[in-house]
Amino acid sequence: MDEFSRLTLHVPEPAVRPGDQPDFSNVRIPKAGSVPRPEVDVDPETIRDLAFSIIRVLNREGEAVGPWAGLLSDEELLAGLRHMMLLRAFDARMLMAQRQGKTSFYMQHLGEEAVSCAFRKALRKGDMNFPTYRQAGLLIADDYPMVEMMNQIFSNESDPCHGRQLPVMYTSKEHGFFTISGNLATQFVQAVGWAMASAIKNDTRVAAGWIGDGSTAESDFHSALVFASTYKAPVILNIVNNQWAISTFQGIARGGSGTFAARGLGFGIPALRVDGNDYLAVYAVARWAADRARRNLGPTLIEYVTYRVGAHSTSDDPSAYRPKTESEAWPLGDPVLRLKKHLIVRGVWSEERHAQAEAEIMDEVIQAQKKAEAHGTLHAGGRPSVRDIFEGVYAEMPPHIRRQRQKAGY
Amino acid sequence: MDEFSRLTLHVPEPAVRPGDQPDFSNVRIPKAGSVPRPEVDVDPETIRDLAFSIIRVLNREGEAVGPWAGLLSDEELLAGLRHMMLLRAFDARMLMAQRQGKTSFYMQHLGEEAVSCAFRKALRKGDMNFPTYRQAGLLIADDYPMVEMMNQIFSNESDPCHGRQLPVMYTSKEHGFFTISGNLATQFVQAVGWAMASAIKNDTRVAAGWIGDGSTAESDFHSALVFASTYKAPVILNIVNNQWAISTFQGIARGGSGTFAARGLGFGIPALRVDGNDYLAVYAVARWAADRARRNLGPTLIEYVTYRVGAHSTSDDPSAYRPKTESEAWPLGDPVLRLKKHLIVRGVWSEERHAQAEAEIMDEVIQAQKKAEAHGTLHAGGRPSVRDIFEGVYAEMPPHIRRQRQKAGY
Amino acid sequence: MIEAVRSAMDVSMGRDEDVVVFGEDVGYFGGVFRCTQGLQAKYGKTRCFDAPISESGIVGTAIGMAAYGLKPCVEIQFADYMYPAYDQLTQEAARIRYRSNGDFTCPIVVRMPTGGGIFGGQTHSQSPEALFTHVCGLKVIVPSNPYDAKGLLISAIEDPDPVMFLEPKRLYNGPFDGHHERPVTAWSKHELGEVPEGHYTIPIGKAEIRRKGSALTVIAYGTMVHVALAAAEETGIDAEVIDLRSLLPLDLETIVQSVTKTGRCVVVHEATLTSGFGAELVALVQEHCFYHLEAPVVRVTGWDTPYPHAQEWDYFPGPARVGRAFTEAMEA
Amino acid sequence: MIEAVRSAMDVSMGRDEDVVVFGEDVGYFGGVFRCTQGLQAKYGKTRCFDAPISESGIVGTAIGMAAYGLKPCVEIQFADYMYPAYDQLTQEAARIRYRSNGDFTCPIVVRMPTGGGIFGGQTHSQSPEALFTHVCGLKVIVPSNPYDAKGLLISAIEDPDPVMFLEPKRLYNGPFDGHHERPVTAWSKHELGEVPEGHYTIPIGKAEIRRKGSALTVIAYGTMVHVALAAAEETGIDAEVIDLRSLLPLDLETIVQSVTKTGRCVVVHEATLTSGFGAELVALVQEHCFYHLEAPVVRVTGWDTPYPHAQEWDYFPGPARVGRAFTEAMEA
Ligand SMILES: Cc1ncc(C[n+]2csc(CCOP(=O)(O)OP(=O)(O)O)c2C)c(N)n1
Ligand SMILES: Cc1ncc(C[n+]2csc(CCOP(=O)(O)OP(=O)(O)O)c2C)c(N)n1
Ligand SMILES: [Mg+2]
Ligand SMILES: [Mg+2]
Repeated sequence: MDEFSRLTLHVPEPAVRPGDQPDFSNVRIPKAGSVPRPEVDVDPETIRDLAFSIIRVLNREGEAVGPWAGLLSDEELLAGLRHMMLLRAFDARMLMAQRQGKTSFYMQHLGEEAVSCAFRKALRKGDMNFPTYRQAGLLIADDYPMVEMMNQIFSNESDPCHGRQLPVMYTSKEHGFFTISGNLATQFVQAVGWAMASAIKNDTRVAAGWIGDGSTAESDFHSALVFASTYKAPVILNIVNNQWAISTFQGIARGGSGTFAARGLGFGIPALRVDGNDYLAVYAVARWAADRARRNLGPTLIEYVTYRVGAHSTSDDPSAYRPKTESEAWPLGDPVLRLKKHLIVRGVWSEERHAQAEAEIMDEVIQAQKKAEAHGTLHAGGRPSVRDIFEGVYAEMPPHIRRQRQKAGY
Repeated sequence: MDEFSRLTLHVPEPAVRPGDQPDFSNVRIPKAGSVPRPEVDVDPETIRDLAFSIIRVLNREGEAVGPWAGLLSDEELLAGLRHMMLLRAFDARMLMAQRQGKTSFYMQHLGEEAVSCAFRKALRKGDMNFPTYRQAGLLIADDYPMVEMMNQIFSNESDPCHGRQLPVMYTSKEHGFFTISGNLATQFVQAVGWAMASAIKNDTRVAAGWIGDGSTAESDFHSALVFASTYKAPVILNIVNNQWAISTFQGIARGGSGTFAARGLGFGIPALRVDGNDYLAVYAVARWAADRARRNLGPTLIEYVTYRVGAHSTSDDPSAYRPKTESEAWPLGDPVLRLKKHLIVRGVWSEERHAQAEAEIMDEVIQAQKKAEAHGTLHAGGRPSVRDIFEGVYAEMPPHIRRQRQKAGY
Repeated sequence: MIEAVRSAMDVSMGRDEDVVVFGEDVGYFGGVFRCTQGLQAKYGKTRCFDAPISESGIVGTAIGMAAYGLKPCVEIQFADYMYPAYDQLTQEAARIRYRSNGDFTCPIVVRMPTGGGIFGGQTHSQSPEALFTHVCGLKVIVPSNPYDAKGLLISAIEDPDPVMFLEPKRLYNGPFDGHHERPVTAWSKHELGEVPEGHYTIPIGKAEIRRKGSALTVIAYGTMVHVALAAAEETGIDAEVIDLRSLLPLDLETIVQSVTKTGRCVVVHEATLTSGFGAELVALVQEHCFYHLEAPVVRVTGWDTPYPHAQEWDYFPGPARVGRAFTEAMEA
Repeated sequence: MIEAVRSAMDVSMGRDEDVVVFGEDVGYFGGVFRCTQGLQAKYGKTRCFDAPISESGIVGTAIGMAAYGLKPCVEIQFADYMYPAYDQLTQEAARIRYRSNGDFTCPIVVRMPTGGGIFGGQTHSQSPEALFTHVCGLKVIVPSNPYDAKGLLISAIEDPDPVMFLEPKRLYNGPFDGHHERPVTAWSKHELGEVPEGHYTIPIGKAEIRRKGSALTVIAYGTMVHVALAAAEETGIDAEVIDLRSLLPLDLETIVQSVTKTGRCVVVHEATLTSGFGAELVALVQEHCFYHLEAPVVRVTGWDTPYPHAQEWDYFPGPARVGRAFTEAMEA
């Protein structure tokens, strides 16, 4: 009698699993240079397509092409390459340090270096990022001292956070880097609040929020879009889509929508997708969004299409849930190699200089590490004091915490 | 030196405030019958326009026109009219009862009767609604006894909730009406869970979630869309846009997006806007969505464009924040009058029969009220027992609650 | 008390351009309890405005504003609706100073009407203070009268750390002692109902003794202060009534001094019993006054059930129940 | 203990088709702690699946499923991440039976790894149990060993009401007594490490005495049970150690019997002190055993600060600190 058949639950699955052949043939990659560059005061409704495409500048030949190209000088690009190489070397050393027991935990950026390194250059001094744990490039590209980062990672006596925070949870107001939270997504809406404050005070500074593909499912992602849309806050809302959230492929968070950028469409917020492994494209799109924000035109949502080449963290082993060679099949390539090629094509770089730079950079990181280790590592050498447990819960220590500190013998 | 001028915060404001002339000339109202009716298995990406239009069936002349017309028989329409009139009479009496101190609080539906009354008819027995406090039409149109509703409102000895719930917070599993929460939006994602369960069990029943325009800003709205989109849950997600959230006009929740329906676009969920004061249009769109759900095609988002004619609740006085005559200027008219006119045009109804029906219905409501009042009202007559405070916190009363009950003397 | 709260914000906004006020319905309309009435007209809509119905968004953006350097004072329409913001409050606001070692701070105030007595049922009557007192990094205030409300709210706004400011809504219109059957009295007749116009502060962390007594110490806050005073009159028991005002940090000294003197103690609150703030008070009293206690400390609280609508007055710990607890403590 | 938890879900899913399991990374991968490993392969991906990173969505959909008639058992990846779901847990799950007078119910289980000791810092170490025990309508369980974990989890899944199931993550791989400097011992060497294969239950609301003693009563749960046992051995104080297992409802009888006998009591937990569950325990002990108490009840807990990363072992209430509390209680 019932004309309807039985319901079934749809549970999205990645195309491949360990043992399968990696396959990204379903990922549509537009040609570099093919996506138009609208004016920053464009009506968002007229550029909905940008949420379903990918803005790219560097083509296969290593040339910068199309309307989003041409914003950065050779010096700036060489500096960008250096930042990405520094971040990669830094990651390599810190991963090793973690394995050696010098700290408890580490999270690397392998394959995603262009996103935060290029983005930082689109901002100005005084602007504020609300990052997640995978944007250390924001600090590196702003010349924040590596030694300080390592002090934090080692939770040593010179750790700016006095041992209180998990490794990589940096903070630097001076460098426009909000204190990282271990709780996902919370910072996305805080970025909107910071931007609203800047607008309330008739300032010229803008904010940037950061979130991972998986974390867009969290509630605070929605709050951020609601408030940004309503008050036209001068904020850049960045989604780093590195295809994975620990073991969970991006289809679980994305659901039936074509892309994460599409989430912006329901809010009248311009939404752009960009090749996250293309330093020039990241910079160009970030710059476009920063200009919009600074011209009081409101928020922009950007999805960076990239790939998490490494494990989620040192506590994770991705071979349990994805093919080991998946990263090699990733069609957008490696951000360092692509920029390197571009600079060689431009005639301002060479294999030799690259190899030499690599060695110098590694040396620089090692020197920094030596300095940091002189202040101690997690289980050896200088360490923050036990007193530090009790300090800083409030501006002034209330009596009950003082009693506890005394009970602890400090 | 700075090429950018100073930022300013944008705070949306309604077009008019008390003292101003009501003005809805900015509300685009498409002609009845002008919006096409896609197949239920349409690709959501191809019907994005439906999120920015308004599906309407009844034209100014009271005729049912266009592709969404023709689904209901005269008998069904007459029943629909009766349900709306019943709800309106019920509201009037209960408002009066509240003023007379027979209960503490009431929330009416004036102007929004078509939404819940017509929607209920698009569902089947066994389907489940997760309503807010402004969908009592779901019960009325399903012939839930008015006396029971009043018992709940009066918190009397026969109150199905035993006095525990605020007035109008009904519950009826049998009538597919989930227990109403005072906390906004929480039920929206629960509806998705219920629908997922139905799909997990290979059932044929579907769910409907309900939310107000203002409440779409809440986090649970996002969770609902994420889960519905990912698992293609057989659920209808209803947004009742009655233009106001207490004193806050819909522009604060909607922000820069053109419509609330547009929120669905970022999730790949078909999103439709419908004339919420047009019984036939509401039914047609609800039916389309219910068919989609039952054919395992997944969720649909519907925005009902309507107007809250009355105060938010008996605790509210809208003259403090909007022109008193705004409701009269509302361009979509009155749902009862529009359906009445249609039935007269069809020759199955008349002014006389309407007046007579009105009197009969009021009498019916008064009779029900007498019955309910015989069981007591909030401050007089039969009341739930003090014992009821302690029952039902858990299936079995744990020792500490028993001790407290004894302490209370029961 | 509404005027007192409004005046505190008015004074603070007038003195400090960094103070901003927002929340649901607080802009043009001035809040469902009218606590922000007139502030938008006076300070402009970028300093007092309506927010979308998103408590997490309200607190989340306030945190961002505080990181920028503003001092947001936001309203949650009812304490019962703070839960969507609980993550931002407890995991973010409360921890930003600590985790960044002071690089960033979070000077926000979150105002919320709390408590029952207005037939608001289970979603307009809650007293969630214990859910805040368990969270290090937050401060928690519950005023019991207009004078304190204003002075404490100004202190809260000026405080460098996040403050939860719970306003007992049953006290908005008068000093309610639990006798719901009697006509409402207005604040104008109460000595603490008078509120100076300008700027003044009351220190956070200091309790006040509302009634000196020698037989018994009563620890209360908010509405329950008035109920306790009524119970003292009605039982004729010479109770010393402490109005905590600030729950976190707590004025332990005043409590210990009093209980050391009286040897008996009753703790009163409207929130549910189990793991309520009363439990902490009892624990502290027995830790610090054990050898002076002549009887078990008695708790009188809301029952461990949601706040029922119809049976409101059987739920609310009114003067009769509080009085019985006094007797119990005296006779033990 | 991981295998025990997994086995409980396996047995329950095998016996009852209405039991479904989901959460972040719990499907194909089997959870970051591998507690659900193999369940998807065995029961199919509509009964065990990955969820989007949305704790409110996970709990919210679970509530809807429960209203339908299923028995969802969901995982929150760390207890520290339950806050976005706190509204759904406390205002919905806990109240659905009550507010609908049983028309709808909410038989869900929410599993979450809790506690510190793994250098997880302030966002992978929290013990939020008191935030649940203050909420009427919830049940709260903290097992201390694999045998109990399995029996209690099966009971929780079969329970008609919402149960918060906190799994001390430091116990996943062995009975940790706080001696972090010593090599890890495995459960295989512990008598309660052995877990029968099939179905069995342990009643919710019943404590267990882990060590009989006459000098002092120790009330503990989770990891702290093992720390308390170590402290008893090391101090040589003849402590009676109660493992609560269920915090809400609480086995008050066992507590009162023990304290009545010993006259001294120490309460131990890893959560922060102020308004922790220990406060409730102290309050109850002094209410029910006042005339038997020979000394103040002592609390040993985490400090009132976030859980620091580097100073983890100065924060964790280890056997030395717990032992000192024993001495304090004995010498008072
Ligand atoms: C509120 C909350 N829930 C869960 C977690 C556990 N967790 C940490 S990282 C992570 C995955 C995040 O994935 P994504 O957002 O894609 O960022 P990515 O790691 O890929 O950069 C999860 C689930 C958390 N930290 N916070
Ligand atoms: C979580 C939560 N926040 C705030 C409120 C207070 N409140 C009750 S109704 C309402 C307005 C809702 O507006 P809308 O969603 O448009 O529904 P409508 O009343 O117009 O039907 C508000 C703010 C609440 N009940 N729950
Ligand atoms: Mg990711
Ligand atoms: Mg509305």
